[in-house]
Formats: sequence, C-alpha cells, structure tokens
Amino acid sequence: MSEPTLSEIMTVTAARALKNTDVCFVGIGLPSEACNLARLTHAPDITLIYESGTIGTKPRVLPLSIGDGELCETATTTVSVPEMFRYWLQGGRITVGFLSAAQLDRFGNINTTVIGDYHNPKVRLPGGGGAPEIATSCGEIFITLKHSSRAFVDKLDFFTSIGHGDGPGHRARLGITTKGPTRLVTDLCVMQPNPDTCEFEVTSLHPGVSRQQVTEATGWPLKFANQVTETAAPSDVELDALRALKQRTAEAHEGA
Amino acid sequence: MSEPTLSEIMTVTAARALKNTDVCFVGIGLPSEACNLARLTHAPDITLIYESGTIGTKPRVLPLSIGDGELCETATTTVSVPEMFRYWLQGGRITVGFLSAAQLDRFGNINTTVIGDYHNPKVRLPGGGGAPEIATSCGEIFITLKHSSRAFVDKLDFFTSIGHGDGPGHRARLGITTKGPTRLVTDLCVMQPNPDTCEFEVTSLHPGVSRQQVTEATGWPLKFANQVTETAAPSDVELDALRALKQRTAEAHEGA
Amino acid sequence: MAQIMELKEAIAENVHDGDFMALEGFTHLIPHAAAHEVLRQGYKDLTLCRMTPDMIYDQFIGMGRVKKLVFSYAGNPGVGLLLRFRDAVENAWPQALEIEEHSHAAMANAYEAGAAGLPCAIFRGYRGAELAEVNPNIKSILCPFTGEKLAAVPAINADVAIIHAQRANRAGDVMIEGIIGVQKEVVLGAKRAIVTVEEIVDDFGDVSPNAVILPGWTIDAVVRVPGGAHPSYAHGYYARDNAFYKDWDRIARDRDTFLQWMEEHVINAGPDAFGRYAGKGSR
Amino acid sequence: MAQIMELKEAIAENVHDGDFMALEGFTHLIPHAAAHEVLRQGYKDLTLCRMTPDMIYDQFIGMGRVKKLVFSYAGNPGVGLLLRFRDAVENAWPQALEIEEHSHAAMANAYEAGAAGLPCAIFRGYRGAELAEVNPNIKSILCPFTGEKLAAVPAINADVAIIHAQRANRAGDVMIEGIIGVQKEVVLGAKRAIVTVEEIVDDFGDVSPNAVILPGWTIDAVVRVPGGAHPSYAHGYYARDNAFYKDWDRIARDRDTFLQWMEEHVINAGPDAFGRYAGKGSR
Repeated sequence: MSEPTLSEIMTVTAARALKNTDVCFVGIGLPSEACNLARLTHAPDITLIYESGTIGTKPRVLPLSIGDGELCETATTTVSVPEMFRYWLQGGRITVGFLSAAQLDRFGNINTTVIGDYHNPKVRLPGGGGAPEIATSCGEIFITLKHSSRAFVDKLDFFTSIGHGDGPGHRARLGITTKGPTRLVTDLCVMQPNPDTCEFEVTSLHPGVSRQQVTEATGWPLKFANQVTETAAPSDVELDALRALKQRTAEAHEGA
Repeated sequence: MSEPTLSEIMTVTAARALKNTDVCFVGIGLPSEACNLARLTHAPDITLIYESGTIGTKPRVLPLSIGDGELCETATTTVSVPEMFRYWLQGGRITVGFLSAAQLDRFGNINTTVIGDYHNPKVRLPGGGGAPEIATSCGEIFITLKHSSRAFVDKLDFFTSIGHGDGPGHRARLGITTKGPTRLVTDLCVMQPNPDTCEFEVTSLHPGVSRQQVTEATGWPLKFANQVTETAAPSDVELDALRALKQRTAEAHEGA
Repeated sequence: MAQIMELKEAIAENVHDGDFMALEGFTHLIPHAAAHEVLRQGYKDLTLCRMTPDMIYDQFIGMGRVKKLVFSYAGNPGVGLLLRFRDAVENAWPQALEIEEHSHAAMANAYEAGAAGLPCAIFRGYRGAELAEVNPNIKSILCPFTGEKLAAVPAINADVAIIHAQRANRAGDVMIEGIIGVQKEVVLGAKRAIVTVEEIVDDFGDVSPNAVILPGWTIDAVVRVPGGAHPSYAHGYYARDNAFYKDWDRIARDRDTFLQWMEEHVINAGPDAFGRYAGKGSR
Repeated sequence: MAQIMELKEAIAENVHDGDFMALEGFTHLIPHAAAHEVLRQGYKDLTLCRMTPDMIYDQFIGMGRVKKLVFSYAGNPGVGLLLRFRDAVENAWPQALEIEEHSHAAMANAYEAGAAGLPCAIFRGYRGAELAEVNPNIKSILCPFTGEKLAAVPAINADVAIIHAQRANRAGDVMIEGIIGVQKEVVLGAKRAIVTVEEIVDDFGDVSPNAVILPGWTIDAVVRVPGGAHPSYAHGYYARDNAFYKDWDRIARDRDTFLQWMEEHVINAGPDAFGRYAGKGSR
C-alpha cells in the first residue's frame, strides 16, 4: 500500500475522534468522508444524521449532496426537515456536529457566508445552511478543513456560526449550554481549544509536518500546546477502507 | 318503514346542513352520526376529520371512540395529533366544526367541563378536549344535542368554548375571525343566531313539535324567528341510511 | 440505548415514586399492560400526564397512586364520564387529586415543544375559553411581527414516558403505525422511555422510508407484551374492545366493585394475562 | 380541489408576475420541469423562496426573473458556489437581487408555522450568528415561563407553491416518499399549490396509513410530468444526476454559455424533454 497523503491522514484522524456511541450531525464534504470512514472502521454502530432528514444512514458511497438517494435508502428512518431541525437537532439528541468552513478564526468561529462586506461582497459564498444551529445545539463540534492562511484567518469577514465567540464565557453569556468546537483536524495537524483561553492551539502534528509549516499556513499568530505529539499514522485497515470508499464513490458519481 | 322518531329527525336535519364540499371536524356521538349520515346520503365526497389524526375517513360503522381502528383504516391519511391540531385545525383548513355540549347558552357558548364550581364541582364532566380551538378555528360551527332545560341553560357553570360570547362583536374583540355557531339542531327544532343579537332563536320546528314544548325544554326565555317553518321530514332514503348505519354499528360494537 | 428486557425489570428500573409520568396513545396503542405493572409495583405520589386519562388513569386514580393529573379530556370516550376520576375530584376518594387541565391543542403543542427541546409552545388557542383563567400554566406572547396575541403553555417533558407499539427490531428500533397520536413526541420529550410491543422482529422488512420509527437510542427499555394494549387496540393486530370500555362504566361506578376488579385483574395478575388478546392480523 | 391538468395550463392559471413563489424539494423531488415552464411563460419580478436555491433558482436568477430571494443555503450542493446567484449578488447581473437570508432551522420552522396558520415561528436559534444583525426579519420573544430568549421569524406563506411528487391518484391526492423535506409544509402554507408527479394511478394500493399524503382538496393543480425532477431525483423512480450537477458549474460559469444553454434546453424545449429521464424502479 502506498504511503498516506496528508489529506488521507486528515480524514483518518478526523474519523478517529468519533465514538461508536456517537450520534453525529454530518456536514457534506470532508465531514461526511470522516464520519463514514469512522462507521466503516472502528465505529460501526455510530448514528449518522444528515439534515435532509435521514437518521441512522449507512451509505455505501459518499453522497455528493446532503440528500442523495443513498442516504434515505440506507437510513433507519427519514423524517421531514422541520422535524429534523426541531426534534432531532434542537431537541438536544446530537452528541457531535461535524462541520467544515470557508473561513475559521482562532476561537473556532466560522464564516461560510461572504468574503468582504455582507451587503457588497467580494465573493458571495453559499451561506450558513444548518450551521448556525448545529454550532449551538450539538453536544460538541468537530471541525475539519484544509490548512491555508486564506481559510485560517485573523478576523472573519462574517460571523456565520459561533465557536467560542471572543473567548471564555461568550457562549454562556448567549445562553448556549453546549461545548462548542472541541477538535479541529486539518491536513497538517490537530488543534484543540486551550482550556483557559478557548483559543485553538496545535496538540499534534501529522507525520513529517513542521511547526513552521503550520504557522505559515495559519493567518493568526499560532500557538502550540505545551505537549505536542505526533499524529498516529493511519493503519492499513483505515487507509484501505478510506481508499475503497473514495474509489466506490468516484465510480458511482461518474456512472450517475 | 316506521315513522321517524324525533332523534332521527334531529340527526337527518343536522346531516342536511353539511355540503358535499365541506371539510368537517367531527365530534364523537351525535355529530359523528350526523356527519356520516351526510356522507352516506347527499354528500358522498365530504371530508370528515377526527381529532385522532384521521383525514378523509369513511367508516362503515360509527366509531365508539374518537380513534377507533375503522377511522384509520378507511382514511386518506392519518397524521400525528400535533400535526392535526397545528396544520389541519389551526391551519384554517376546516369549513365546519361539528360539536355537541353538556350545557349550552343562548349565544351558543358551551360547557363540557363542570356542573357547579370549577374548584369544587358538583359533577365533574370530561372537559373540553378539542372544543376550545375547534370553536375558534373552524369556518363555522354546527351544534347538535337533545333539548332539555338542564342542557339549555340561562347561565353556563363554566365557559369551556366560545360561541358568540356575550353577543355581537365579542368574537372579533378576542381576535377571532371565524363565524362561530351558525346552526343548532335539537330533537325538537332548528335554531340559528339572530343576525342582530347573535342569540339563538327557533327557525324551524320538527313535525308535530309545539312552540310550548320547545320553550319548556329551554332554560332561557326562548325567542322564535319572525318566520318559523316546519322542518322537512326525513326522506325514506335518509331514514333507511340512518337506520342501517345504526344497525351496523350496534352489531359491530357488540361483536367486538 | 434500548435494552430488550422483561416488563417487571423495565418498570423497576425506570419508574420511581413521585415521578412525572406520561403513558400515551390516543385511543390506539394505550399501554395497559405496562400500566398494570406500574400499579403492581406500588409506585405512588405520581404526577400523571395524558391527553385522555381514560380507563388507564382511572385505575391509577382509584388506587390512590396519583397526586396530580395533567390532562385535556377526562371521559370514557363514547361511553360517558370517568368515574374514579370523578370520585377523586368531587369527593377526594381515595385521596385529593390536584389537576392541571388543558385543551387538546394545548397538550399536543406542549408535547411537540417537549420533543423539540423548547421551554414552551405557542399556538392560536384558548380564545374565550375559561380554562385560561383557572390554569396558571396558560399564558401568552405577542407575535413580534404582527402583534397578534398567541397562547403559550410550558413544554411537556416527562420523567418517564411509556407507550405501546406494534414492532421492535433486535436493535430496539420501534415502529408505530396507524393512529400515531403523540407517541413520538412523548418519548422524545421524556428523560426515560419504555416501549412495550406486540412483536420483536429481525427487521421491519420492506417498509416505507418514512415509516414512523423511533431509533433504539432514543429509548431505554423495549419489552415484548403481546396484547399489551388491550382493551385499547393495535392496528394490524387486534381491535379495540369497545364492549369492555362500556363495561368499565359499570366496574368503576362502585368503589368496592372497582377495588375487587383491580385486585383480581391487575394486582394478582401478570402481563401474560394480555396474551390472550393478541392476534396478528385480526382487527 | 385538485384539477388534473396539463403543465402549461397549470402554470398559466396559478402563476403571476410579482408572485411570492416557493419551489421546494430538499435535494430530492425538485420540480425542474415546472420551473422550466414558469421560465418559458416569462413571469418576472418574482420573489423566490427556497431553503436551497440550487440550480433551479440559479436559472431564474440568471434569466433576470427574480426581484428578491429568500433562502438559507445558496450553493451547488457538493460541487461549489452557485454562479448565477453570485453574479447577481456581486455584479447585479442581469439585475440587482434583493436577498433575505436565514438559517435552515429558521426556514424549516417558518414553513412549519406557515402550514400551521401561525404568524411566526419560535426556535432556539441564531445565537452568536451575525445573520440576526443583517436580516430585520429575525426577531425574538421571551418564554413567558422560563424567561429564555428564543429566536422568532415570520411564517412563510407563498402565493404559489410548486412541488414534485411520485404519485397522485384520480382524486388528486398526492403521495410523497423518501426525503420529504418541507413539501407538505410549503403546500399547506401556500395560497395556491401545483404538484407535478411521475405517475397518476387509480389508487395508491396497500400503503401505510401514515404515508405522506396531501389530500386533493389542499392542492389546485396536479400534473403528470414523468422525469419532472431531473436532474434531481424521484425515490423509487430514478437517481440524482450528480454528473449534471457537476456540469452545471461549467454551464453557469459563463454568462453566454448559460444563456445559450437556457435557450436550447428550457426556452425552446417542453416538458416532454424530461420524459427520457423517467425510469420506474431504477435508482
């Protein structure tokens, strides 16, 4: 088997954060890849929920959209979208929300709305979709996206959904009782919020990645935890499962 | 065929008030009997809805309860009870709500809660169930119950659901935009609210019933409309359909 | 995560004295067998919540187990009054009964809000209805867009919910069909949930993707009790025993008759007594 | 009461310039054929409402028919940005586009409130989200029981709703299966509703009593358009054409390419063009 790429390490590492007992609200793209990899490896009983209403879904290939037929066909049940947001998300039944981002700041706040001014944007992005309430209703939030100084910014252009706001206590002041972002997995490292400052800092570097490399790919003055470990490399089983999943997916989407 | 009883005239006359295009929210008991008779005679396409969630139901026999299996088995669809009260009743989709009562006053206000004081009742009745919102959300309300001075009272012991309140304008002052009770059918007569006072007055007497008979069975000083007609007698077709329905019902409930 | 267990154990693990308990099922799928087990195990000081208290709560009330009743229609549907309930309210027999009374719309909305994790429900209700004056848990809000006054009631979140359903699979997922009432809402809104079922199957087979299914991880205990809804019914299994509902009027009319009936059919019986009412496919 | 009619006539009778129009379907059952007919008939100054505007509204926006867009996620799901939407927002091409932007939770709740006849929806949302500062239609209420601040948005009640579904029967009752999105809510909340379907059948056969069915009397027009959701999909009939969604990125990137494509495949085509995508039973 060929060596894992950094993208593959990212997905495998993100997948490992999920437990077999988790009930996970899955964003499309990288989160969906990580969540399904977890299901296909160490967490076979994990409950995956997509905002299209599909609960306990077990797709054979990754969906392109949030509502591909495969999600419904393999689900325990499919509910209406109002029910999804009311009973399942707002109802507090989700242990982990798994998001990605266009822009992210040091406190795990996310922008997926605009680059530039809201009323006169340079780039109009898709917007928040489910994120504003996923960010506050799930027990905790995992985030995964590729490292770049364009994405990891000092200041968001727009505050689509809250992470730790401006730091300790901000969520509580807004009446939010959930944990917020607890883990961020990129293609270079794993980051976790500092317990005192809520600022994301590097807790493990992927094999072969230097501190400088991560610092240069981060748009804010990056901090490292007191103890920085090396991310455990993907096992053959994990890598095999991921590559097979992506292969099946590519074939299915071409053939559609 | 034997002559119709006053009870039969009541049911037939109540049934006649319904149109083939009506969407009717059906109370159990006399209303259910009248609504199903309408469906089995002149209004085959009437949509009957029971608060148990059954929409467009066509029971072969009268249900004993509001949620007998027959209602669901013959319905177009069966929805949850929250959906029933939110989308279908409150959604303003019902043209006629058909109620009965334990006590009724001259303005068509209804008591089904207590006889005596609420906190220290002489007789504790079942309570309102769906009635408080049926009375305000349906396009109009038909009421049917047997005439007696115990039921037709000068003053209600408890105001379970509103008819015309204390008279003209009361509904509007409470923000209610629907018509309220427009027709009351008893075993002695038909009553309709006076357009100026909103007070129910007799508009037709059933065959063989005298004014005095109705006045004595009414607990308030009863008024008669300027024109009082005689209620048209049930046709053989109506009577036959009603008797067959009641016969089927009796057999089914005994055999259960 | 649903454990498949025996009724005795499911009740013992999930019900406590003083609980706020909701046994739901709107005419259909009323969990009578589970109710009897709760009665046998002797729990008391219960706050019972249910849209239509019905025969099932008449039994709790008559046995003196209920401190408070939250409800919206306390009759014997299609038959008449609920006689043990009447005796408690009118004569405080066998003990005084506190009541919190709503309309059906209010309770349906309150269950919905409970499932949705909201503190309250809003709806267009109680206009001109006197209940709003005797029940302090009926309040109002103003729509911030139109200024319209809407009724508000607190969400219902029971300590323990008990429902009956047709089928569970081995993973403890539960499928409900027919008149579904507020079954989903009461379970999702409760801290703990027990579901009795007619059958436990390997899988549900070729059902609609939108079938009403409660995933096993939303439930604490799943118990097989064939016939467990009798004299209520299970769509696709057996019909409502309307004759028994009529007979209840006689049984509950007299205190001694009631107590004797309870002793014989509930206290000294077991869930197996329900088995003879089970019947796959019959109505 | 649903009339079964032709697409041309259904659109002509129910759509007008300036309408507040909602074409719904959450990824699944998006009414593309009906949208094309609306485009062909030339309606303009539309306010379009849809959780995920998607390719279907990209076409309206790029053709200059939209005055205002109400939405919660304006991407090409799984592919990238919505390029005609971008061009309108960033460059006012072909005309300026007013936007009212929400979260999915807000819009789902607003559709629910619309179906429920309420003026507004309340939910626990928008906490720490900047949309609440740029959208004046996001307000709040205080729970009268707990004092908790909850977000409020106005109900959505469209002038005309259009959805696609699998089947209708001769009475015009419509059955929807699979990812049901907000289909029921948008129809029940709208003044007028058009439903295109894959098939019209004599009856639905042996379906669950709880199947998602909109009675014919809640709908104005039912139209048979096999394949009418393509490139979206119809559960049980044909699969989502993911390759086409990817290709849309190329088509919509360039103004001229887009206009040419629209001319050829929409303006000069008809609903029959969708027939070749229909396929009973295929995924």
